Amino acid sequence: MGRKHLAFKNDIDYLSILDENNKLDSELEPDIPKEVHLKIFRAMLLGRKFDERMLDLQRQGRIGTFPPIKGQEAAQIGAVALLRDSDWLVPAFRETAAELMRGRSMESVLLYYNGYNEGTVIAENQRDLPMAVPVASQILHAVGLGLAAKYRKTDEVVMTFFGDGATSEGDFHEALNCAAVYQCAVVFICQNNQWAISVPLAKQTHSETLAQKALAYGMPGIQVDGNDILAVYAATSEAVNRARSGGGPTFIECVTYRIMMHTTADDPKKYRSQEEVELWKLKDPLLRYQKYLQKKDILSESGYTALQEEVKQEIQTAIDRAELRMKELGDPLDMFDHLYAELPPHLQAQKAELARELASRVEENRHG
Amino acid sequence: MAKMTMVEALNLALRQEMEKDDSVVLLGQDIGRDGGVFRVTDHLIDQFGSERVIDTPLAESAIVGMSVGMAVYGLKPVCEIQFSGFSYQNFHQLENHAARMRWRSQGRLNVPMVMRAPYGGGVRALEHHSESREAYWAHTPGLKMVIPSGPRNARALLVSAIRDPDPVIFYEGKALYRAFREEVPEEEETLPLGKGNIVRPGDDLTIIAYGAMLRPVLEAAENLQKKDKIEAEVIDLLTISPLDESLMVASVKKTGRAVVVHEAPRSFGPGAEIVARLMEGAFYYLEAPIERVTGFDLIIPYFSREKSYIPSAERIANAARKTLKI
Amino acid sequence: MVMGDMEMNTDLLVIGAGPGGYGAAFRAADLGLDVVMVDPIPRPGGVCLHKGCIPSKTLLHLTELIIDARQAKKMGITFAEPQLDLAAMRAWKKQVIDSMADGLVALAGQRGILLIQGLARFESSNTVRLEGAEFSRIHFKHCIIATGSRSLELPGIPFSAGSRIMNSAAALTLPDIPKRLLVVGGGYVGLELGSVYATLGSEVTLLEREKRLLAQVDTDLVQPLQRRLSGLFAGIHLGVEPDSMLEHDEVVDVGFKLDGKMEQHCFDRVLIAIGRIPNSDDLGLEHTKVQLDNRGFILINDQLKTADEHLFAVGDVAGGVMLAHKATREGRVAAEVIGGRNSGFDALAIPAVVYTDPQISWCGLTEQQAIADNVSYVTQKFPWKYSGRAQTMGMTDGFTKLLTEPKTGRILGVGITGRNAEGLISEAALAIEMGALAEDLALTIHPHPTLSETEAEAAEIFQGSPTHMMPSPKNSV
Amino acid sequence: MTTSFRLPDLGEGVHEAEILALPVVPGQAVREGDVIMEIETDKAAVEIPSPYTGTVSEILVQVGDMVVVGDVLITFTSGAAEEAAPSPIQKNQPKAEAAATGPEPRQEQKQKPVPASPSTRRLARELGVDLHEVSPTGSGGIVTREDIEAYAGRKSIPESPAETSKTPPLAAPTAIPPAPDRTTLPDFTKWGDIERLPFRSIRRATARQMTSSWTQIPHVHCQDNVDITELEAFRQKHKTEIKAAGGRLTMTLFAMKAVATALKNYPYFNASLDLQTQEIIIKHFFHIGIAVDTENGLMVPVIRDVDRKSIKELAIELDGAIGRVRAGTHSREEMQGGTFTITNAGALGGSHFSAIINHPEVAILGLGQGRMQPAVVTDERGRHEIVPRLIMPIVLCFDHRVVDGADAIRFLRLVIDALEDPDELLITMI
Repeated sequence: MGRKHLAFKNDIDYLSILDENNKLDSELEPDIPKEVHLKIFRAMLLGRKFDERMLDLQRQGRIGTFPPIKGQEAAQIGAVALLRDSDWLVPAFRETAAELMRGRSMESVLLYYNGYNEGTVIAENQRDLPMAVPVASQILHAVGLGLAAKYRKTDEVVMTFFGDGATSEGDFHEALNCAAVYQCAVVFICQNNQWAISVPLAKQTHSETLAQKALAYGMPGIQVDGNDILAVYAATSEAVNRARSGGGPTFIECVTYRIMMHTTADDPKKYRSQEEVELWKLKDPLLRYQKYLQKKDILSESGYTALQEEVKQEIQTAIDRAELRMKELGDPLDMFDHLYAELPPHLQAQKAELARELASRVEENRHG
Repeated sequence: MAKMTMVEALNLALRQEMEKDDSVVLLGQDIGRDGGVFRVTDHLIDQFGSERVIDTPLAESAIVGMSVGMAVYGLKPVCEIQFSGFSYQNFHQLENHAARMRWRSQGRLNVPMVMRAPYGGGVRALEHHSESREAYWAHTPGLKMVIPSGPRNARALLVSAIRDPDPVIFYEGKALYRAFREEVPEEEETLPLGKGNIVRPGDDLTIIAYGAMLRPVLEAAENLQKKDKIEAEVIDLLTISPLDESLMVASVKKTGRAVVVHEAPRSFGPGAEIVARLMEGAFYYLEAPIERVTGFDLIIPYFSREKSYIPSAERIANAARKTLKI
Repeated sequence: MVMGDMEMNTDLLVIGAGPGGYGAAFRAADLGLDVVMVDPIPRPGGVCLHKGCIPSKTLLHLTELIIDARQAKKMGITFAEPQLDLAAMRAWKKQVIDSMADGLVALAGQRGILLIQGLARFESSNTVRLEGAEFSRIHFKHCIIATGSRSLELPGIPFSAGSRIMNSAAALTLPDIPKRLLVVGGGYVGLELGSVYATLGSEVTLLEREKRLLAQVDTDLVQPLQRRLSGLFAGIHLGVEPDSMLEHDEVVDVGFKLDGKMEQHCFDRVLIAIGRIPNSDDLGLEHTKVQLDNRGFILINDQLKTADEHLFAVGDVAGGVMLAHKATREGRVAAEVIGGRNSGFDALAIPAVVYTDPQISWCGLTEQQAIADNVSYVTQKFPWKYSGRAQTMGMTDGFTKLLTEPKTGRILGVGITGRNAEGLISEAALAIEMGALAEDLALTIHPHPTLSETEAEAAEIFQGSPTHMMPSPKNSV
Repeated sequence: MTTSFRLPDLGEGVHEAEILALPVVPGQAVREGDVIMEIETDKAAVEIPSPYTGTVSEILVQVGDMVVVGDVLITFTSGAAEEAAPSPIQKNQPKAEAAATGPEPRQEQKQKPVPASPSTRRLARELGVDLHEVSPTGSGGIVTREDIEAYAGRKSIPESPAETSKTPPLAAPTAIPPAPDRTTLPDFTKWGDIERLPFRSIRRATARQMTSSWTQIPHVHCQDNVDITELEAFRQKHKTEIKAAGGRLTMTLFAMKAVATALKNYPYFNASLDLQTQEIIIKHFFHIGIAVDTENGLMVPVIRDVDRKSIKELAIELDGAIGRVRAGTHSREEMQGGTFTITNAGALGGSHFSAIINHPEVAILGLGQGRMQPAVVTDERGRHEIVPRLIMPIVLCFDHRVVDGADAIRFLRLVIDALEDPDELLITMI
């Protein structure tokens, strides 16, 4: 009888190692080999540069609508950096940087945002799922993969991404609940970028943090400075190790910011102040990391310039290849491929129907 | 051969497929210890353990969403939604993912899963437990929609559905679960998806139906023969999507008359598509307008009135007579 | 089932899985019908297997061993007094029942018969509603009602589990060996179970309201048994029935009149065996066209069909002699009629056996029935004291009796009292069914020395010259 | 107890009848054999004698009703236990089921059991034999298996329901399902007065018979002409003496004799096709049916053993038969058993026509009216000239499943030759 405070086996921590003023908590500083640092930095840089370039292409009408990732590089790369090839990545739709690091080609990204099915193809060696647009629906696939991996008794880890808006979805709840119930190896990475299109976090949830939601599912949860690559890396490596060793799922809230618009079709000025954006620009993850690496002599001035040039080139080649590929692609009849393992009779008929129509169009063009 | 109810036959199919292929796993609510509320998975947990016969939290979206993940991983999940009336909570998982994964990944990934769900009325169940909404799934590109009509074909079709490389929605008529028994061979039997059956040959008209409607249809056919000397050809579709168009068209070309029967509401129901296909394929052979005998465009009423809602042998026979009057 | 009613359709529904029910179900399945059998007891066998014939015969076999062992004393072999281990005896009995019940389950399964545990009540001439089963309703083309019968209670004294006032089923569970047991009812159940308990050490008193035991059996057949029982039982009171019965924790007080004056007696247990009533009252038969007679038996014709064309009734619930083997035959006939065969129940001789020591068995015409229907007959009696085999066993107080047609000598009925009468009666039944003459029986060579000879010798009496006794002058030839 | 009298199976595929008269009334006492009703079947009008002695308790039909075999027509109160119609028919008749009341008491006490072994009793039951009727040959009056079989042999027993239900009576007209009539008739009264008459008995029988024949049999027709100038002369010469003898000497008679001869030469025309057993049944008797037009409609009396009778005998017999069918006093038997049919439209003035085979026969011969026509005749010296001759159209319609055209031509040739040359005819007659 009576009333007493209930203690839970998990608490919610906030983790920041390298703050916006580049103050470093060397106690917590993760021990990351030089080459890994460079790999991470390169991935972040590529993500940033590719994002910027795509915006130009979009403005030039060379690609369609796409969701920029600018500002979330650390929150993505810091997490996927810990995955092995045998692990699984289940992204939402604003994790381009992460996908590229996992091996998705920039062409595929360009093809996708140019309206080609070929843009969601997953490379043969890659164990990832294609990006998922319906918010939060993909989180359950991660749990399914985790459950399967558990049934097959492997040490594979599944990492899934979603935004702050997704935490309001039923699938988010069902996924975290099931993952905890089955204790499968899933790491939930929430990209809390403060905005779900026009809805700010305050209107998305009344919780002080998103991380605390983990408590309800009986799984460890942590909030990290999502623009602090070291914090994201440290928190994720803890989660990944736990998962890999059979310790079950973890929920990581990366506090970051969507510097750009929701998609290129969106105008944020309509719902948020420029001051807020400017404030966050000061917390830029890439710059912060760059300074850190330079201070640690991992990245030299000249090295940085070279790297920029290299990345720029890489992007250009990708764009050229993509545009070349697009010329080859685009036989409308391809839309009938891969719906079923075998095309059923009624679809064969419909495909033939379209083929006839296209043929006649060609005729018309020839005659007039 | 042993005589089995549809419940026992489905159980046999699941057991044998699980014995043959360790990538087959089951998940759903109450399917473990309880053996499913209709006992379709009875005792499977004893044989295969809780890692393969997985009791899930009460979360339809999770059941299907996790199945998608497991299927992508390379397993063959067979999930049970306790009643099809609750499968709308996992609609997006089927529509947005299960149905599209192969297409989105250009064949690199596929979802060889089966979603089993009891459907239909006639068992005096409470509300939300008697719907027939197969049209939703038949309307979704990328899914296959299968509805058996008896123990033997239920077993054979479920085996095929499990082995099919694409996602299959498998509706089981509640009214059929224990309605009658049939000889079901112990040795493996499969039926091709997308192929219907002529269960009763005839020359005067064609009655097209599936699932629980087969029983009233066959009863009607008997009466037509006895009372009116009318020989009705009865087609059991077995698969709603993809439709066995050639079978239906060939039959109607022969008989010149058709009645389409389903329990689902009429407007935009499977009958609408079936009739359209017949118009496209057999228009010049028709001697009378095609009749539809279906549920009304209503929510299926609570069970005190359901008998009047569900097509009866009499309604079916009258529709047949009507087509023959012309 | 959590939601809704599960319904099932079948050609033939059999209600009751006793000898009548499973007899019918098995035959029907063999004729290709789709059969479902419903019974509240999980495994087939009914009262006969689970709380009737089989358990009682198991116990009677044990007591027969005791009797023989005692008998052996005057033949020169003395056994020690038997040690009773009731638990072991119950286990033995259970094992016998289990092996038979499992056998029936297997036979049903191999025939594709669906066994459902539950209570069925008619909703109409084509449907029953089930209680306590996975199914809620069964639609059938035909139904065979084989619900059997239950022990009759004394007015105002209902049977209850654990009560000291027992019915035969309770007595067969062998709760203990009461010091003083009162058996109410001098029918075969009372006599058989009375003998069991008496032989196992109870002091048995028997009340029978009639002036004689085994009212339906010819008196001469009962005599030897009555002599034996008057030694075995503490008291046999004929024309007496209990006037009061009061159960206490330890004992039962029973009041009854002996030669006009009321007496109070105290017993440790009481067995009520005053007959059986048909289980036709709780079946929802009011929803069908079935007609009952004034005692609740279902009216049927010789094809076992009731007044309702869809419904048949067999066994105890359909009246006639309440015996398992009669029920089984009726079940098979009903199944054949439903299967489209032109079958009918026309048995001339339904053998009956009382498994006491000595045993009594009879079939076909009895003398009292012959007199009642004034059928002309002559009897031939062969006393077992002339039988070599009976002598060797020291079982000489018994006899074999034929009832024959005076002119032709056609065998109309046979009655036997003595050891192993159960085995001897079948030959008699065959003879009657075949329309055999006494001569046929006499001319059929019987092995010597066996008790079966007594039947042949009785037949020879009709011929006028039995081998092992002197012919009576009047009908010698 | 009450006993119901059902329309008995009159055989020959007769399955329904029209009530013509009901001479009895409820309450009336009848003795076995008394006429209790008059009915008309497809084949003939028949008087039905009472199978029981008792009192008429209820009459369930009226004059003019169409009743089906097994229908309950009259109920009697009597001691009779046995029912009139054999059980198989009751089974097929729902009405009969309805009429059946509660279960009768068990037989046991009814009568003293007849000594017979259980298997013998089972056989008796299945053959529908009442043991009490069987005279026993076994020792001490026991009924043996043989006794039952012998008895069953004498009285033809219906099969047990199990079997009958298996084999549908293919030969019976009912076996051919009339194609569902999908045409609803217009309302004729819009254009004038109409009258609706019952479509029954002989009219309906004819319709059914013709439909079945026409739909089942691939008909082929061979048309030809016969020069009957000589035959007609012969007929004129002899008709008076035949008339004196009480017959009429018609062309039909000559045709009958000619056909009988042809049938002997071509037995496949004297056959029936058994589809069930996939056999052709050749008949070794020559009973020829003659189509007769009566006011009730078409009737076909059968003249037996045409091959063995003289023209005179036939003339008398045929005339009698025609008289009876027109008066409706003929018996059912004389309408049955035909192997071939002749229809003569000549008397009515018809010339060329085709005929429908009288199923289950396989051929029919039609005669038209003989008319004087110009004909080319060639004399022995080979000179042709046109002379008036009496020419009769003739048509042979046959079942092409059983016989072929060539044989048909030969058959017809034989008939024609016989008719064209009376001497030839007379010779073949002998």
